[in-house]
Amino acid sequence: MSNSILESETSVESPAAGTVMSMQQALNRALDEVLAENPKTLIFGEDCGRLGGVFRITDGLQAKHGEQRVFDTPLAESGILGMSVGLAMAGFHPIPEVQFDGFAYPAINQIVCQIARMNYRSRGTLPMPITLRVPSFGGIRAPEHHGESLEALFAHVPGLKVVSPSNPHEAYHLLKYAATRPDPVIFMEPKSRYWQKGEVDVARPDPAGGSPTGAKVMREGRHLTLVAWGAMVARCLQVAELAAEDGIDIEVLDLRWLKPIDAAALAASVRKTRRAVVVHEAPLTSGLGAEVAQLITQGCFDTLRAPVERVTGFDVPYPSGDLEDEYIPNIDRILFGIQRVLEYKRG
Amino acid sequence: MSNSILESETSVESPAAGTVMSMQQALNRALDEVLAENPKTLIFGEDCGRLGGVFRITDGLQAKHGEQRVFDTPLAESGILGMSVGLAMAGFHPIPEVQFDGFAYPAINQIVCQIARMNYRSRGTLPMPITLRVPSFGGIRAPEHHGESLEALFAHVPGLKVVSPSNPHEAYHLLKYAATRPDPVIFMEPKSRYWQKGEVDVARPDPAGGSPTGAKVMREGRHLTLVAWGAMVARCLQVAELAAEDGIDIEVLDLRWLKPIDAAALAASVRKTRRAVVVHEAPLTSGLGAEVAQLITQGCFDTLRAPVERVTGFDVPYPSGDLEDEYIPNIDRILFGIQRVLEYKRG
Amino acid sequence: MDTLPAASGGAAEPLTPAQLRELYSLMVAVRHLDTSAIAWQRQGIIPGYAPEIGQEAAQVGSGYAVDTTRDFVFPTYREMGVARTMGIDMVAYMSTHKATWHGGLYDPLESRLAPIQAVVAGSVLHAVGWAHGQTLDGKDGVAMTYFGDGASSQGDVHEALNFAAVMKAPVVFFVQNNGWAISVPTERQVAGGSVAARAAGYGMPALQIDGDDVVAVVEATRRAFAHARSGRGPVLIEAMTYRRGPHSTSDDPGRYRSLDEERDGAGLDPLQRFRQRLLADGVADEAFFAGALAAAKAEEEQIRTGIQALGSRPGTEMFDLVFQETTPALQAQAANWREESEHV
Amino acid sequence: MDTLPAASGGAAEPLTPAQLRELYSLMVAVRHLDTSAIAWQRQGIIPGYAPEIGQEAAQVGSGYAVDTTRDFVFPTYREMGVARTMGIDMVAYMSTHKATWHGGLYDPLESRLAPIQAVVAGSVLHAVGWAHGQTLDGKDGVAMTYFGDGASSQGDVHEALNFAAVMKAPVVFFVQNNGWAISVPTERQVAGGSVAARAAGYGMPALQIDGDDVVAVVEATRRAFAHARSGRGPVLIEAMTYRRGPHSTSDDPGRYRSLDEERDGAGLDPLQRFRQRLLADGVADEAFFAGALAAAKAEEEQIRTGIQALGSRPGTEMFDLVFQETTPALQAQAANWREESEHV
Ligand SMILES: Cc1ncc(C[n+]2csc(CCOP(=O)(O)OP(=O)(O)O)c2C)c(N)n1
Ligand SMILES: Cc1ncc(C[n+]2csc(CCOP(=O)(O)OP(=O)(O)O)c2C)c(N)n1
Ligand SMILES: [Mg+2]
Ligand SMILES: [Mg+2]
Repeated sequence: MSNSILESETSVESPAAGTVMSMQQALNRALDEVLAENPKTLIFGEDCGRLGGVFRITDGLQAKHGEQRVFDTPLAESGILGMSVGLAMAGFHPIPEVQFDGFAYPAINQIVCQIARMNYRSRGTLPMPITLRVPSFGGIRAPEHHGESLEALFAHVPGLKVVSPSNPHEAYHLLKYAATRPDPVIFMEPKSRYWQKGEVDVARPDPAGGSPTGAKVMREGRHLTLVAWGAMVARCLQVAELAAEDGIDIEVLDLRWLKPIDAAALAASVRKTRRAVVVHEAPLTSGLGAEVAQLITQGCFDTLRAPVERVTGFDVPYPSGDLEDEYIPNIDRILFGIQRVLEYKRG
Repeated sequence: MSNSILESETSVESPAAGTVMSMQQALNRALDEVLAENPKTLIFGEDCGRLGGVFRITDGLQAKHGEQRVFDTPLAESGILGMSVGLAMAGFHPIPEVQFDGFAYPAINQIVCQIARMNYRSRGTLPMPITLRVPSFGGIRAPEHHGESLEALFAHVPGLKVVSPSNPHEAYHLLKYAATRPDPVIFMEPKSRYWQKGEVDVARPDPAGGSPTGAKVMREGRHLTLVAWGAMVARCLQVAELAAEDGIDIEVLDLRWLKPIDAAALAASVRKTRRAVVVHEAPLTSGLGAEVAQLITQGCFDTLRAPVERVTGFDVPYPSGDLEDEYIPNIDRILFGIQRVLEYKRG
Repeated sequence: MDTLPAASGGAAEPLTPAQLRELYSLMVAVRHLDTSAIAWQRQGIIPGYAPEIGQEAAQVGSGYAVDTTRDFVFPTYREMGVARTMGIDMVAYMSTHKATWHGGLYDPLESRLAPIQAVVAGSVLHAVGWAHGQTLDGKDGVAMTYFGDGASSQGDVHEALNFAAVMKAPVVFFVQNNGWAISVPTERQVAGGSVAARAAGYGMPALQIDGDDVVAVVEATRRAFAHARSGRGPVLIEAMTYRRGPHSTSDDPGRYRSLDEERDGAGLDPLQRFRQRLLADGVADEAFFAGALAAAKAEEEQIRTGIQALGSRPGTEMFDLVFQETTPALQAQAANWREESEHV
Repeated sequence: MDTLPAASGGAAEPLTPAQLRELYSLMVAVRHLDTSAIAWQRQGIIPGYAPEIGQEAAQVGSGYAVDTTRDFVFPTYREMGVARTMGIDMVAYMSTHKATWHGGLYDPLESRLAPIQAVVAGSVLHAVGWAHGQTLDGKDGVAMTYFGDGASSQGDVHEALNFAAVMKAPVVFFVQNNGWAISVPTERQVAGGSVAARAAGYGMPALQIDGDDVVAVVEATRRAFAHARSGRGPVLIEAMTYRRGPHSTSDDPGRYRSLDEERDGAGLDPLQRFRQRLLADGVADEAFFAGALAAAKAEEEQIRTGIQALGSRPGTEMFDLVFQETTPALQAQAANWREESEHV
């Protein structure tokens, strides 16, 4: 977790298009810029300040922006989120962090009953511009409760928006976008991708001119659409490469926004490919894959050649490191899912 | 909320088959019997004791079974559920209550991270036979947070089972079944149905010999399957009667168990009717309707004549009384959903 | 109990006779509106209500100390008396009990009263956040948050007390210990017997006061505000009072407390007490009391008329008020709803 | 601070020389295993570890007071020393750090140690429930729950203290105040400066003790157990100690505390202190110390061998251990998993 490269790159000036950096660096840079651009933004949570966060996402920000803008709180997630509500009422834009996905649960009451509803309850007079950063999903052999996928829960809550970036470029732009919105956004960071590097074009969110709120085609294909988000996008791209060797041409759609879901993009892709598999780490039952599958089925009932497949985590508590490769959808399981769809024959 | 009838009926002796009672009475009777049959069962929560609960579900039970078996706790839901974990570890079968659906949120951390996982974490040595009663769903013109539908959240949590009764007979038998299980069960009581009366055959859970864990056909039909649970089952039965006047023969399936879902029953019904609409009060996005629809689509892809429709609450916070009839699926909206399915033409 | 340093400067001016009379008028207005609202519920004008009968001194007295040009108040579902004292539009306030809109129809930003809060202890942390915002902005507003003896059991209260004390946030935690949380008496709720006693564990000053003595409440609250405003951190006030009525219009207190217990627990009616005192001190006379009551009645009539005239909010608000920036999915749902409900 | 009534009968017997030597042996075994586990992580034997170096007196001393025939202990993720003292199979215990199984492979029911708990403050309420079960069953077991200065900020701790005190549940709340919660020092975590000071607000006796003096820890814990066991309700102990190492093997304390601060904060090493005392009192000699260390080394080697030999758990356990009564959906998923992973 050396941050030497990072430290030389947290300045606000634009580098050349296509700077290579890790997602950790991209997020850190986005936060740095957001703090510089909007004096009402605040970053706080457990160990966000002096330590720079256990994942170093807020590294150097307290030193640069001061202890009032970037600070550590006592160890209490409900406190952190409840305090965010009051700060938002006072005109601030809080960017709190919960240290790990599994520790969002103690704050669910404040998130669901307060953050998500205050704008509604107050008839629009008390907006909640809160960007909650949640290091999310599994894959790092961590202790219990450090590998959870809460997107289905968050997506079901009226009043929340939910987004997850899949690479450094997306991380930079989506965080900058989320942190300038007047509504609460849950920002789910795929922690297993923090140290993966990629090109970030800070000047152009989407060279293709796409909307910041939609899904994004990461690879075009004709035979089947793989829908994923977070860390599963990279895995699906790998799968697509493998499948291509067998002549199977797969489209990979990065859903990005998990609420609201870009139903039009799902329909557009599957109307073309006529087949879809949705992949996520969360348990199967009542996971977001069900919503995605149903949206596809509604939008493309006539063109679909097979029921949408879901390749997901199992309906079991997230297991310990030794078993996590068995739990998280791996390349083989995704390939099996693709095969089931491709071989489906109307009975 | 007079309880004079109830008080004469809480004895443990069996009445004649088909006694008419309200769901409140049926639940009270089930709890009374469970307390009598298993000395390790305990009932506790806010106002469960002397008051008998704000809905009187535990009425008279403290007086009859004593202050050790039925007791009031301080006002803290996380405390109530966290204490349940310890009691279960000590060999008890806690039957805690949270006073209203919306007040389960403060306890979500204990429910998700502890109750649902302790059996797993302890490798089966510390089972969690906890039956959590949650007065659920809307329809009673109550204050904010008193009309929530949390089934999608609970159903997504590995380690929990979830059930909801639709009438007094189901309430009696499902609660007795749930409260004798060695695993945690979330028991979602449709509070708008508490005072509706119906026949309860205490001797025979299912005269047709069905499984206590499956879904249940409440009305047979040939043209379309309506899938519902809780208070929506009665509404769907009404809708079926109305549709019958127009010659539309609707099957109504009471899902009952929201986790695990009886996928076989869904498939069996829709293979016959070839069309389905799922109805729930919870918001649409990432609601349990998506899972139900996807299970149906997976199970009946070839026979389905139209995509499964969902008629649900909207993606908005549960509104105040004046607007709740606009929010909860009403007869008209369900009929519109049915119409869309029946009129669906492959493009 | 009084662990608040005496030197809190500026808060010590005694109440003038005019102010005392104003307090009485407020208490009568609140009492009358409160008892009327119970009647409204019986008459079907509103579906439910949570009366604060017996807590008028605690509510009017504390609300009276608020400076609505700079402070901010976080109520529960039972702070009608605070709202009235702060000058909130009472039709807009009572609309929550008409089931018109959960948070009430008043503007929280303008009125400095947060939306009505139905989650027990739900807004205690909000006060801490708002107050910390004052520190960050270099302003001198104080947040006052109300909660009950029952609410004191919630984890959020602990987190709020600790956060506020760690950050020295200008918060006044105003606890109305009214003896009951629905059917559970304080002695089976609050271990140790006093919420005020908890403050010391956070290094926070606290006052336990006679919450039925409106003058004592005003004075204590002013002292607490002065302390918090001067940057010396949060203060907790526990006002000992009694919930003389049912928990709400659907509650039946006869199931858990006898009339004898009620009489003993309640003690003297705070309104009667204050009236005796004003009479004894020659601050007010019968004519004044009669006038105050008449004004309260006229006010209630006006509010009732307003409430009865209040139509339902248009269903589109369900969709339009979810976000500042709506979403295509939500707009589609709204369009669908409009179509299907207009058809009907 | 000591607000525990002195008359707690039976707990006052002084430790015998043999017991003192046993305590030392335990502390050495724990210290050696702890420092070894950090090395194991560096060597790739285990993926991570949370050392308790510096907290040996607090952990061994408190664990020593447990009667495993009737009491029950609720650890966090950092109670290796307690586990060792209670006689837990240390391969089964350390397996959690090998990422074999989250809760560890030991049997909590038999060993009287609840599964390892990774949620901060997650099990504090469990102790209250278990203890209340003792009351209901008419038994005399006591629950001891461990938590840290950081954990004390969680709402659940407040709810647990209040529930326990209201119900007079036989619980010992054992706080290891080790000065840090990852990078946050106690003074910015615990308003008022002491967790023990919170107890008074619940009418609960508390002891703030030198957590680096193993004898003081044993004695205080025994007194607390005797009090709780006799039906007089819960007790809170705050053992003042210091986290001498990193928070975990992935932490870098240099980012938030200097070596000077570390040295000052940590004070004397509890193990060295105890050694001096035993020497001074003539209870043990160098030969004994050498023997204890040799035993610790042998023990560590055995545990390391055990850990290295530990294979992964079969994947079917993922499915089989979710419920006591499995479900068709879960069985189907297991079958599917088996098929797809065997194919590979
Ligand atoms: C988190 C939560 N749990 C339960 C309830 C249900 N409830 C509403 S008021 C109340 C009692 C509150 O007692 P107290 O805090 O003393 O306030 P009081 O009603 O006496 O003013 C309860 C249990 C709730 N609104 N919120
Ligand atoms: C609810 C929750 N929030 C956050 C974390 C992440 N976390 C693990 S340990 C820790 C610090 C705990 O400090 P303390 O309670 O003092 O115990 P110590 O580590 O010092 O033993 C944090 C923040 C967690 N495990 N659980
Ligand atoms: Mg009260
Ligand atoms: Mg600590």
